[in-house]
This record gives sequence, structure tokens and C-alpha cells, in this order.
Amino acid sequence: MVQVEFLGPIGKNPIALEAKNLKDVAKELQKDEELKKWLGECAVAVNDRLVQTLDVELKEGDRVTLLPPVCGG
Amino acid sequence: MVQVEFLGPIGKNPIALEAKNLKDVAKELQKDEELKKWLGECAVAVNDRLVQTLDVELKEGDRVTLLPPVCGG
Amino acid sequence: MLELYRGELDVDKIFFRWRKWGERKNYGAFITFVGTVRAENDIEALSFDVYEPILTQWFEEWQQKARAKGAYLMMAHSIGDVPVHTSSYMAAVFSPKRRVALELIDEFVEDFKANAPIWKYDVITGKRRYARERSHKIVGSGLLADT
Amino acid sequence: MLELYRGELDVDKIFFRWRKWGERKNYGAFITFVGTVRAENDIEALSFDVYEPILTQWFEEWQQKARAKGAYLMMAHSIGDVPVHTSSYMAAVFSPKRRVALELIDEFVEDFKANAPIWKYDVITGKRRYARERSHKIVGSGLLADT
Repeated sequence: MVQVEFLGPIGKNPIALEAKNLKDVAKELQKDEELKKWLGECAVAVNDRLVQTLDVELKEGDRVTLLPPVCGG
Repeated sequence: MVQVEFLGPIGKNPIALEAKNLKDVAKELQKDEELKKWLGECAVAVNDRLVQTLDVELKEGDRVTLLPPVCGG
Repeated sequence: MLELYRGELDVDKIFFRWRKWGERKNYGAFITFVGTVRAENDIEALSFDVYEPILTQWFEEWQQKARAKGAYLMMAHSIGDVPVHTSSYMAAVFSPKRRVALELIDEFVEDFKANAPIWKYDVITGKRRYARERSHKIVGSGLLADT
Repeated sequence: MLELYRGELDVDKIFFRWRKWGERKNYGAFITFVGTVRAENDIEALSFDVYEPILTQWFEEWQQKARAKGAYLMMAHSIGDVPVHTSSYMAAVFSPKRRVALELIDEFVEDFKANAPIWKYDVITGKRRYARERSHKIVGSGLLADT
């Protein structure tokens, strides 16, 4: 299982998923109508490292984090 | 008569000159060997306004100021 | 150094502390940016969520860039509510000479706005509303929509 | 506003006063540049001559440029001796938004260095020595040598 976390304004509790890689996570999250609008504008981190591709293998206990558009300052 | 003033590191007291325009001032100052080295690197103000040309007429009581290279801050 | 505070920043105290630090280190140029909450759109405050693990990495990467130029960065940011006319953000650059400092403060603050993992909300009649229209997608956003 | 002081600047006091002013005026971005005398080349202090009439004009022209962009400038500078590790120069920009402020502080400080009528001396064993090699000819210099 991997843990998926939703930061800031997404306002959704973490969920646990069966996923071998980020593509599996994408497919799973796309099923959630409420999340769909966020997926197009969120950056993704795996274990707190931002990633730029879906070709990322995941292992048991990995954390996937969704970061919606930011505005500090 | 016009008054010529020397700012900052030139360290020279003001002098009074007969001059109808800035060209007259230039000719007069060029006679001073000690000043010669400064003339090439000084900006010039007439009555506290910087000027960019020697074609400036002067009248009785005008003040000509020489500003050597600057370094504030 | 990166500093996070609950609520508004004590700007003068932070400024003093940073300045004294730079003085001891013999830096000649010290630039600070202070972001203050403007009274506009009937807001009472802005409010911020911060994701510290990624913010820390982002900051440390910038610190390395700064060190490579002989400079040093400081940053302070608020978490939670920050009332109108108080400050939520401070950034500073120290460097021996001015040119590096002037360039770094610009690049650092712009990248902060574009990529630092912080979320802003308007607070109106006590309610938080995500400032979506003023927010920026982090580089590489949209990955999970592409399959 | 342009402020001139004999000797070193009381940086924290000036910063506080400027900041409070900007807070009341509802500016969102406040950038300060502080120039501090570095310990180098065995100097004890830097020393400055300032020609106020032309400095004031130079500053007012910049203030007009700033106002045209909705921004506001402040500056403080020392006259006379300023010991090592103390500050001789502060500049600040206030603006509603960051972009204008970041651009203005850079342009303003660079033009200050190039054209503000201030002369710098190193002070070594109590003697003033003109910092000729670090100084810049004001735009239009050399007029009186050309005849």
C-alpha cells in the first residue's frame, strides 16, 4: 500500500492505495470525480521529493503528495 | 564675475572668474596645471543643474561647480 | 536560514537579528523584502498553509545557489492567519557586494512566488477562501491527469 | 524622502520608521537595501562628502519615476566618518506589488552608485584617502577638458 496525501486547499484526508507506480496512482485518483479538477493543476511529490514524470516505481509505505497551485508571501 | 566651486576630493577653494560662457571657464581652468588632471573626469553644474554641453551662457553671479568621480554607499 | 512562525511576523525583531548576523559576517550588502497584507477586497486577514518538508528543500537549494556566489539567504514566513497591515513574508540576501545581492533577491522572491509550497486564503467574515486566481501551478503540475 | 546624517546610520530605527510609514499607506511590498562598511584593506572607516543640492534633485527625479509606477522611495546616507561594520547607506522602495519594487530597487541603487554626488574616502590611521579607483564619472563628465 502507498499513502496519498492532499495538501492545502484540496481539503481531503489521506488515502491508502495499492499501486506499483505513479501511473497506478493516477488511474485510481482519476476515478474520484471530486479530485479530477485538481489533478490537472497539482504537482506531485514522492516521499517529499517533487517528480516530473509518471515513470516512478513505488514500494510499500511510499508517500505520494499532491500540491495544488501555490501563493506564498 | 562667476564663482567656480570644486567639490569633494579636489580640495580647492572657490575662485572667481570673468567668463561669458562655459567655454571661457574651461579655457581659464585649463591654465591651472593642478586642475588639469581633474577636468577630464569632472561633471559640471551651473547653478546646481548638471549640464551636458559647453554652450551655456553665464551671467554675473552664476555658480559653476565641478563634480569629480563619485562613489556613494 | 528558514524561519516559520504562527501568525504575523515580528518584522523589526527579525530584521534586527538578521542585520546583526550579517554585520558580524562582514557582508557589505543586505537586502530585505517584506510582504505586508494589504487592505483590499474586504479581507480581514490572509491565511497560509505551509508544507514544511518541501519548503525546506526548496530553500536549501536556493541557499546552495547563493553560497556559490558568496551570498547568504534568510527567509521567514507565517503559518495561519495574518491580519491586514501586518507582515507574512520576509526574505533577505547578504553578500559582500551589491550586484549579487540585487540579482539574488529578485530571482529568489520570484521563484518563491512560483514554487514554494505555501497556500494562501483570503479571510472574510472569519471564513477562509482559497486564493485560487492568484495562485501558481508548481513546475511540472498536471502529471496525474495525463494517462 | 531623503535623509542625511552625520556619521553612521541608526539602521534599526530608520527601518522601523520607514516600515510603519509604509504600513499606514497600505503598501504590500517593502524592500530595503543596507550598505555596511566592510573590514578590508586595513581601513578603520569610510568617510563621505555629500553635495546636497544636486543629490536632492537627483533623488526627486527618481521619486517622480517611482510615483509614476505607484511606488515610493526612501533613502538615508551618512556624511563624514562611518566606522567598519556600521552602515552608511539605506535605500527603500514601497509599492503595492512586488514586481515594481524589485525592479526599482535595482535601478535606483545602481544609478545611485553611478551618479549620486557623494565622494568616498578610506580612513586609514586617521587619514582620509579618496577612493578614486572605486569611483565613477558622472554622466557627461569631461566637458571642461574639451576645447
